[in-house]
Formats: sequence, structure tokens, C-alpha cells
Amino acid sequence: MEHAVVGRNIPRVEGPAKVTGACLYTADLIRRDALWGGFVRSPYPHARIAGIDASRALALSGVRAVITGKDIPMLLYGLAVRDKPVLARDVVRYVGEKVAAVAAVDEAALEEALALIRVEYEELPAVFDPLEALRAGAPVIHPDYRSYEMAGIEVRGTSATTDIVGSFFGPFNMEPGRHNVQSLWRIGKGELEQGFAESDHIFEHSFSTQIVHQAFLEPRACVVEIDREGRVDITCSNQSSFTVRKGLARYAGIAEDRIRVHPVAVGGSFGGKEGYEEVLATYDLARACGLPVKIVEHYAEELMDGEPRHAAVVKVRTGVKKDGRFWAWDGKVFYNGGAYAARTPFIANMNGTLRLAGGYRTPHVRIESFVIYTNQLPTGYFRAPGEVQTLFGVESHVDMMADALGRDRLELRLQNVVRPGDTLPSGEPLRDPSGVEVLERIAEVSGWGHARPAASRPHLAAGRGLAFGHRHIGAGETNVELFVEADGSLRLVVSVRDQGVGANTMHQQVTAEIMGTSPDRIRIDVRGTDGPYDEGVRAGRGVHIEGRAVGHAASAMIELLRRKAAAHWKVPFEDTAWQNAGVHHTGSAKRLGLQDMARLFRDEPLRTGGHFKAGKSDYYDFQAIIADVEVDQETGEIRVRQLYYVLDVTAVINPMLHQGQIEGGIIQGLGHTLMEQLVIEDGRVVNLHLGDYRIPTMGDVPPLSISLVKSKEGPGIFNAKSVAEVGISIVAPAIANAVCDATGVRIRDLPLTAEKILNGLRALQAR
Amino acid sequence: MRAFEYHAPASLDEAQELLARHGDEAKLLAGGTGLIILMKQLLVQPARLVSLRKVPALERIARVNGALHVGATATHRAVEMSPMVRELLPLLSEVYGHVATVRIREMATVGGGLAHADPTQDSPLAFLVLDASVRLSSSRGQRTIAVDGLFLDHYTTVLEPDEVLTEVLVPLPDPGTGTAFMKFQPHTVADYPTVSVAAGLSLDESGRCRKARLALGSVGSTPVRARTAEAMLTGNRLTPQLLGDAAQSVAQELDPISDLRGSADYKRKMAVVFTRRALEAAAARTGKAA
Amino acid sequence: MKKVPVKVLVNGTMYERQIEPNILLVDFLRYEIGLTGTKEGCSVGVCGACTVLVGGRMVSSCLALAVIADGTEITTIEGVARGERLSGIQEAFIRCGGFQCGICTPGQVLAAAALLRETPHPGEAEIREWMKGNLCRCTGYYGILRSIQDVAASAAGAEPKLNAKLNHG
Amino acid sequence: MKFQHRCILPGTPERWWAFLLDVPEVGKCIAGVEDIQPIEGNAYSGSMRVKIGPVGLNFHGKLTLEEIRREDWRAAFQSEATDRGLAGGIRVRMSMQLHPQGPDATELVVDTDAVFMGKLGEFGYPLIRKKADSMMQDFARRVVERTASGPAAGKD
Repeated sequence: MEHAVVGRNIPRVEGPAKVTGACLYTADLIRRDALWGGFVRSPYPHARIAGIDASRALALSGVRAVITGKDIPMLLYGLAVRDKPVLARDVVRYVGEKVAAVAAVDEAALEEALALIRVEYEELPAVFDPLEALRAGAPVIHPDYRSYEMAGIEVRGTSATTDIVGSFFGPFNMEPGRHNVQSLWRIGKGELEQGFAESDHIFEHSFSTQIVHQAFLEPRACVVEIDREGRVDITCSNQSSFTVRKGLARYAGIAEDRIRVHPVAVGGSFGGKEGYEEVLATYDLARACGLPVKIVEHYAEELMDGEPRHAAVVKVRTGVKKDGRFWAWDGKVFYNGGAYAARTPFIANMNGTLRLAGGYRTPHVRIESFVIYTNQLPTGYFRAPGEVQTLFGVESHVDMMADALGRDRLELRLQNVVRPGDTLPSGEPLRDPSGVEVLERIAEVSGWGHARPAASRPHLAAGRGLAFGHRHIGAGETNVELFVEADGSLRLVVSVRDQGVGANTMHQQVTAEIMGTSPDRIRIDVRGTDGPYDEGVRAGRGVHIEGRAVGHAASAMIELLRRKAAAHWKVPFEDTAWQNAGVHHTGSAKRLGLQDMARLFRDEPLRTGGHFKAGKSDYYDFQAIIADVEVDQETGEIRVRQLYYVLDVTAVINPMLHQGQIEGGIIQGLGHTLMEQLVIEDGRVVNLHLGDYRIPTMGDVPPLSISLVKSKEGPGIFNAKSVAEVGISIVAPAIANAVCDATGVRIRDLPLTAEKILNGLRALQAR
Repeated sequence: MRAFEYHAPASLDEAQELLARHGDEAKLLAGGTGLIILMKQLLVQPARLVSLRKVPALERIARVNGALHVGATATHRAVEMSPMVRELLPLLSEVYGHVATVRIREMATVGGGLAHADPTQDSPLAFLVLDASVRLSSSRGQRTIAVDGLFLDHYTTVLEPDEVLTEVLVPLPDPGTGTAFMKFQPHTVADYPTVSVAAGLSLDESGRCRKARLALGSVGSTPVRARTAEAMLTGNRLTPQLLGDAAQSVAQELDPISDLRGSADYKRKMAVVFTRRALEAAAARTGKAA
Repeated sequence: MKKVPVKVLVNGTMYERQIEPNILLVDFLRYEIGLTGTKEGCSVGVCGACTVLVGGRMVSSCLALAVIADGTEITTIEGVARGERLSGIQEAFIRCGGFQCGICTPGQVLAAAALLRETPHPGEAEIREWMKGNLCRCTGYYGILRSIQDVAASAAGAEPKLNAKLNHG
Repeated sequence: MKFQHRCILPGTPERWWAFLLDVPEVGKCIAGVEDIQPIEGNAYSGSMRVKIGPVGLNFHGKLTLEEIRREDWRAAFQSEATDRGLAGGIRVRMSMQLHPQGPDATELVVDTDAVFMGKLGEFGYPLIRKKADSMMQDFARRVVERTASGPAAGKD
């Protein structure tokens, strides 16, 4: 079907505000009377708090309140697992943990107060390595683990065939001898041991990935005001207004309807703004002072106490038949969850676990995922959570197997890639997979097997690397409301705060397409918690969850208007039709346009709602990437010369926004691959500013050619598939494979630094 | 940031007088890109700041006889873009053109950069290779010292608390001089270097190396002159073999410490590689030099 | 602590204030005169979100004391459009996908405008070198590059003066 | 931040043992340490100045001799101090152990574990790491120098 608006690059609804500086973010909300809030943080990775002396701070004229763990509700905080006090009570479990909160009249007074608060600690033994933490005898970081509760988010994304052992969290994790497990997830199909017994070759490799930060450029911030009647007014940089409201209501013991969260713009989240701990602490400060309090974290606080991506150790063992068929697959991943599970949503585990056997049709599979407590900063979700880690291992491993088997790396993948009728390695059902088409296309666009890029200088070695992946399409729940305004224009009310993906533009485009109007006749009215319920932005759910909800509202509006027109004309509903943004009477020339009806039915509400809620769909995005690199053999420096990327799509609502998601995801992946890492010494992050935590700049991005493969079906509105979390996960294995192709050096731990590669080259020469 | 008194003297004398009066209590402020960060981090808490921005003529770049005089408050960007610098001292504009980002180069000043004495900086390397000296001025008088003698330790120079670095004096290189600058940033083009190298080679009529200068950054507590290598080159024909051997010799002269841009061992190895590359590039340019 | 007078022309409007010397320019703009379009990101001069033009030159307002702006002319993102009319580079950012979350956009737009004023038709290498001082985590920079190239390729190329006061920047 | 430094001292461990326990004497071997005064028992007060270019730190605090194990020639100190300029605080654990090296030589092994608090912990790290290592090398050197003046000789 031809679309009029869908598929066009209509400009973003918030464009003018964003290019003129008019767009408001949390820190822009100036309240002259708002106090500045801030935190005293632990310098120790694990210690008992022996005492806190705030007398000198409280003596300062500019200080309004100092609160500690003893002054706040006893409730523990957590998105999936409630295991974290908002302010440490008796024990601190990581460097940077909040120990006390201060409110002062200005930043200078705040800084001085923070420096004057004396906390006495008794150090405790700490553990940082997740594998050590598992061992008997390791310090137990949460002796009260059994008493913790799930935050009540039901476990999703598991089908009948997946074998969830026990729960993701809870008593099961406390089996004798098992230490410091936040969450364990075991999935699979077939008979693993039999599978290995039937295999001709067995390959086993292990890999590790580093801890990386979302590095959005807006550090988290919030403003909390409590009025005299106890109504709470919140502005915060967060992915879900309603989650914040629910969490504060529980924490403060007040009704949700007393709390209002405003829909300001969010300066990037990428999964890293799910948590709202600082909102709870700020609420406590505001209550203690009887004045609005505002917290704008320094970037250093973001880096030492954010929700970064879990570092991980990935182990894969694969049994392969003589002819190259993958026959048995045993994957284990150990995610370093840091000191608390509190910041990991849903299941305290990673959907990326489900990628631990790749997108291949292996019959016998077992996947195990441990998320482990250590005395490091708590980790959370970051674009394609858990998957960047697993796919780095899997796709490096597949290349290593291909080389050992003497097989072409692309051809071996083609032989094993999931096809229609297969289930995924996890046992999950799969519809309309296009892995074959995607692999064939990347071969075609990159000239795989033909021309290889030659080194441009003698001391450089050229190589080419491939990686392949599939990505689930996000789940969730949202509601929207659609109104016909007095002037006949449309107003769509949504509670989805655009984090940058262009959600509101997509909403506008979908409404316009279905209603047959031009987009500029539709105003997007973005609300906070006084809008219709929305579960929160995450996991590339936009076109699936939001798109379908918007679609329902628009279709319902058409039906409503047809009914009203039919009643007005006194004709049967069946004799009416919707055409060119108006109702037609099929039996005559009678027509009512939106403006006519707005006038005609002015006394009746022209409002419809749209709701959509779904779990993970059985459709997946399929993607492949090829990296052409040059490695300087004297220095180990990598230069990425060219990236080719292929993704399967159905309908693309807005090509420019769609492309922007791919480009952004791939360059975040490039950063993870080559430069990004929170460097942690004895549990302390030592690179605490963006001069030391480097992310890619415009000077670093290679040429990127994107090619889209058409697939038939998708779960989203107009059949669309998601795009927000693709790209990022397969950059690292592609570049690692390219480096190995160029030099023979196989790097198994991210990031791929020049120094590691040079050491690898020296080791090869030594042989 | 802690509170402080702010002074913006309208003359150099006034600035020197303030420094003399307040000594260690006062800090000079030029571009501020180094000092303000330290102040925000509370690592430096001066009671007074003395800004040089209203001191006239301190940003001047001028040719005086056989030397180029670069005023202390000339910005990195001004030096980079100056046609005179491009023509007379291409190395200087090349090096300043590699510092940080355009925006920081618009703010940071020549004098501020040298006084900050951060061993990861690029500009000192150029001045070392060009045998530049700095003029230090105080109410007690003036002195001129070689840039070679300016740096003592991390962020530490020979400047007395009451002294102002007013200008850098750079003698114009003789004909037959070739220079080159190499900055190794393996992970992003906007990073601090793992190592950076500036080289200057001058040939005599017979084609022998009459003077060799080699300076390295990010590999010690101060910028480092590679004197052994310089000596090996001086008086000899610049064969590829000799350039390689000279480069090899810097490994022993350096004492880098491991940091986020590489281990001590890696920095030492890279210093050798980029010294060789810088020497080769400089040698190739000796012919072309005016 | 002795307050100091600051007299500064921001986007064509004159502001006179008595301020504490330790106020940073970014805070002066955002909190003293209420122009919150200038963002603070990394606060160490790396990310470029706080970029403003002082006397036509790029400055990290998170590293500059407000007092050093005394007697200067400043352009912030609020001063780039002429009234209701967006400037060419602003339109290009919208047309070419030059932003997503928008937090870095004020700095990107000002940096791009400054580049186009100095070099009306920059090549890709020039754009990359100039813009590498402004970080963006959303776009991967391709959209920003396209936006600038779009203006650079247009007949006009150079931005019109950012505001009436800025011709001798 | 952890460091280890070693140096060879003349004479036997016996000769140096008393020195290790003499906190004010040990303090004299650390650059910038000033007026170490006994408070009570094994506790002392003292201050220390560290200058890294423009960064001047001025610590004042308490130093305690925490562990004395003559049987394996090991003594351990703990010191907690705060910077007068409020940049933050520091907690240092320093253990010194003597290993006999033949008849007339002793190896001194100094293990240092320092934790920095407040802004100092956030931003001082790279700065201090550079300085701290050289300071400890300097400490070892000064201890050796004291052999000239024959420290604690015959005291035991």
C-alpha cells in the first residue's frame, strides 16, 4: 500500500525549539528560591559507617539541611530488585555511594558543607572481580539478600520453550556455595551433552568486555517542590514519568495522584536514566527544608555513580559437525552488576543473554547468565543491554571457528543462520527471519570474497571483518488520546518524553497517515503524569508499542466521526466512508470535513483513546556489518577505513530519523570498541571527566554505507520494525575480526587499544 | 569554586606590583583553560586572581631583527593562524594547530600554556626545538631564560610567584633547517597524546647535520630534550640508519609513567617509533626550507 | 568578597550587573540573565555544549569567568535566529538530522555558524577538524556533518552576520 | 592507590628496628612532614605539605602506629588527615618490613595504600599518583642517607 506521509522525511516536531535553545531541560528550570542539593559520597568500596558528624556543615549560614540514612524511610529502593538504600545506612558498598544529602542556598555553600561533613568508616574486605565474587570465601556483599523483594515487574520475554530455572532473582540464587548472585537466568533447548557427544569438533573461547557509560551530555538532574498541602511537583531527567511517580508514592507513602512529574526534554538517556534515586533523596531534602530543592549532578558524579553498562566475562563452547553445522552450544556470561541490583530494570538480568548463542540454528543449546554483586558502582541498562557483551564473544568466536575449520567466515554464517521454521537458540519462536537476505546483501555491497582493501602504506596492514546479529523488538505499554480541536485541527496527547529518537514526530506522522491529513494539522501535546499512562521509553519499542497505540486512537477517531456524520445525515453507518480527512456519504455527494465536524459537533467531545500493551514480539531485526580497517604494525593503531551496514526493514516511518538511529548506534559501538572504558582501580573510577573518558568525536567517525533489506512483516504500526537498538552490538566483533584478518592478532577483551594490538603483534613475532 | 578577589590591572607594572604584594596568595589568569578547572575542582584556591586581559600589547606577535617575539597573551589560535608565523616558523603554527580543539585554542594563551607546565602539552616541544627563550618580568626586574630551563616538574616552572612570563623569543632558523611534529593519539583525534615529538634538523653546505633538536612530550614529568639522539645526529650525514639509531636512543633517556594513554613500556616504544618518523619528516624538509 | 561590575552585550541587548568574581560565564548567562539555551555538559571544556561566541570567537563558557566577558559582545544560541526566522544553519540542522536529544545542539549550531563565518565553503576535513570540539552522543555526527555541508554547498554558504553587533568579532 | 618501594640498608634488621618504631624519626624521612608530636600511646599528630605546581595541599591529622611485629620485623602505620583548604582528606596505610639480606644488609620494603576523599579523591588522583610515587622513592632515599648519621645505631 502506498503511504502519503509515512516514509517521508517530515521535520521533527521539536526541531525549532532545539535549534534555538528554547527547548527546556531539567536544569533549565530556574527557581530563584530553589535550594541546591548535593551528596556526600563514600571514598571506600566496602566499609561500615561508624559515625557521621555534620555539625560543622550545619553551622554554616548557607546550609538548610543535612540528612543521612537514619533520617529517611527504611524502605529499600530498586527498579527490579529492592536492595539499595537511597542513602547508605550502616554499610557502604562502592566508592561514590551516597552517604548524606545536603541542601544549601547556593553552590558555594553546598560545596563547603559537603567538604565539612565528617564520616567515620571501618573498612571491610572488598571484591571487584565477578568470578572471584562467586567463589566461596568471597566477602558476601548482601548478607540480607533473602529478605529483598522484587519490585513487582512481571517477568517477560520468555516463551514456553525457554526453561527459566527458578526465578531471575531470589532464593534460587542462594544455593549453597553460590555467592553474591544478583540474578541467574538459564535458557535453552535440546540435549546439550548429547549434542556435544554428536559433534566432530568442539571450540571453546572466552572474552571480556569493559564497563562503559552512556555518556549522554546531560548529567542527571531534578527539581522537587512540595506545596503546603503536600502535593509534590517533580521535574527530572528520566525515561519514565510514571515510574518515578509510582516509586516516590511508595517511598513517601503518599497517593500517586498527589505527585506530578513534568514532561521536560531529556538530554539523552540510552537506557541510563531509568533510575530515580536522586529524586527520592531530593524529596527528603525538600521536605526537611520546606523549600524546593534542585540537584544538578556534576559529570564526575554521573561517571562514578550512574547506571553504566555491565562489564562481562563471556564463555562460549560450541560443538560443530564435520560439514560445519553448529550442533551444540554452551554459553555462559558473567555480568558485573556492581554493588546493587537496584538500577537494573525488569528482571535484574539482561535480554542480551538471549544472544549468547547468536542467530544460528543450533539444535542443542544452553545459555546461563549470572549477574553478580561486586564492590563497584551499580550498573544498569545501556542501549541493547547485555547484548554488546554477548555478541562480541559470539561473533568473534564464530570467526575463530571458521578459521579453524578453514571455512569462509560469511559462508559458515550463512550455513548456520536461522531460517523460517527455526526457533531461536533460546527456544523462543521466530517469525519471518531475514538473516539469509541480510548476509547475502552485505556480501554484495562490500564485494565480499572479491576485492579486498589493500594497505595504503607499507607499515599498515589491511583487513576486513564481519559480524552478524539479530535484535528483539521492544515491549511495553502506552496510552494516547486524540482530539479534534475547535478549528478542525487534531491534537494528540502522549506521555512519551522524546529522549532524542524522534518519537513525537513518528506519532504525528502515523496520525497524519491514518487520518489522511497533513502532519502540520496535528499538534503533539506531550504530557507528564497528568497525561495518559505510559510505562516508559526503552528497548526500541516506539513503532511497536507507541505506533500501535496511536494507530488505535486514529482509527477509533475515524469510526467516531463516521458514526456522528451518519447520525447527522440519518444514514446507515455502513453508507459512510473516510476519505481525504473527511466523512463521505457513499449514496450522495455529502461530505463533512474535519472543520465542518468540529463546528457541527462543537458541543460533543470529539475524543478517542488508544492503548497498546505487548510483550516481546516473535519478530526480530536482522543486521550485519563489515569493517575495513588498517592496522599500523609499528604502533598497533587501528584506522577504520569503511563500515558497511545492512539492516532488514519493513515500513520506515521517517527515513531520516531511522538513519539517525542506525548512525548513532554504530558510532556508540565504535566508541565501545576503540576507546571507551570506565577505568576502575580498587573499586574507584579514576577517569572522572570527559577529557579522560573519551567518546568519539566528529574527527573519528569513518565513512558508513547503509543498505536496507526489505522484509515482509513486523509487529509495529504499518508493519514497521524497531531501529533504536540496532548497530551498536556488532561493531566491536566486526572490528576485532578485521584486526585479526589484518594482523593475525585476536583481541578478546574490549576495548581494542593500540597497545593490546602491538603486544599481540610482538607475541606473534616471538613465535 | 572558592571566592577570591579579582584584579584586572591596566598595565604590566600594576600586575607585577600586585604579584609582588600578594605573592603566593595571588595567581595570574590568562586564558584560564588550565587554572579554572583546578579552581572548580578546589585543588587550587587562590585568594586573588590577577587577570592579564587588560594589559596592553601583551598579545602582540612581531618580528624583531632575527627573532619572532610572541606575546604571552597571544592565543594558540592567533599563533596558528598568523601569516608571519606560517612563513617564518611553520613548526610553530603546525604545533599550535594540533593543540586540543579550535575552541580551546581560541581561549588558551601562549604564556599561560608554558606557565601551566603540563608535560602533555605540545607547544613547549616546538619552543625547545626552536631554541626559544622566555622573558620573565617582575617589579624586581627582568630576566630571559631558555625554554629549556623553564620546566622543573609536573605543573612546575622556575617562575617566581611575583614573575610574569611576558613573551617568548624565537630565533629564526637558518636556511637548510627542516622541522616536523608528530602527535600520537591512537584512540581519538581529540585525546591527550600517548607521546608527541618535535624535531628540527639543520644541514650545513656539505649536507652534514649542523644542528639537531629533538623534544618529546607526555613521557616524563616535564617536556624532554633527547640530547643523546641530538648528539648522535650532529656532524653526521642523516642516513636512514643513523636516524633509526638516534630514535632508538631515546628509549633510554625517558622515564615515562603509565597513564590512561598507555603503559610506561608502550610510551617508551612509541617514543622511539615517532621520533624516527619525526626525524625522517624533518630530514625530508631540510632541502625545502628557505 | 568584593563584587565587580560587568557590562556585556548579549545577542544585541546590553546587560549590566554587579557579580561575584567566581561566577562562571555559563552560570551568568543561565542564571543571572536567564538565557538557558547555553547548556553545561562536561564542565571541563571538552564537550562544547556550553559554547558561546565572545567577540565572535568560540569560548567554553564553563571555563570562563563571567568577569572576562566585561565589555565584550556575546552571541548565545538565542541570538542565532533573526526574530522568528531561523538562520540557514539552524534550518539545515532540522532538514538534515543534525540533532536528536538536542542537548549539544546549541553548541553545535554556534560552532558551525562560527566556522561558516570564517570559512564559507569548508571541505569535509575542515569541518571535522573544527567540529571535533563539540561532542554529540546521539547522531554519530553524520547528520551534523550533512547539515554543515548542506549550507557550505549552498550558493550563499557563509552565515549572515549572527547579529547586528557581531561584524567586528 | 597502592605503591611498593624497596631499598637496601646497611646493617642488620636489629639495627633498624628501633628506627621503624620511632615515628618522629620516620616522619623526618618524608618530604613535607612537619612537627610530629606524640598524643597518647602510639598516636601522634602532625602535618604535611605537598605542592604540585599550583596545587598546594596542607594536611593536618593523626598518625597511629598500628602494628608492631618484631618476630617478622614488620611495623604498620595508619594516618588520617584532612586538607586545610577543604579539598578533601587522605587515609594512608604504610607498612614497613625488614628482610635480612646476608650478614650486613637489610632490605626495607615499604607498602603504601592511600585513599583520597572529597574533591581530592575525584580529581586529584592523576595528579597525586604522579607525585606520590616520586615522594616514596624520595623517602627510601632519605632513609638510606640517614645511615651516614647512623640512625638509631646501638639503640637496640
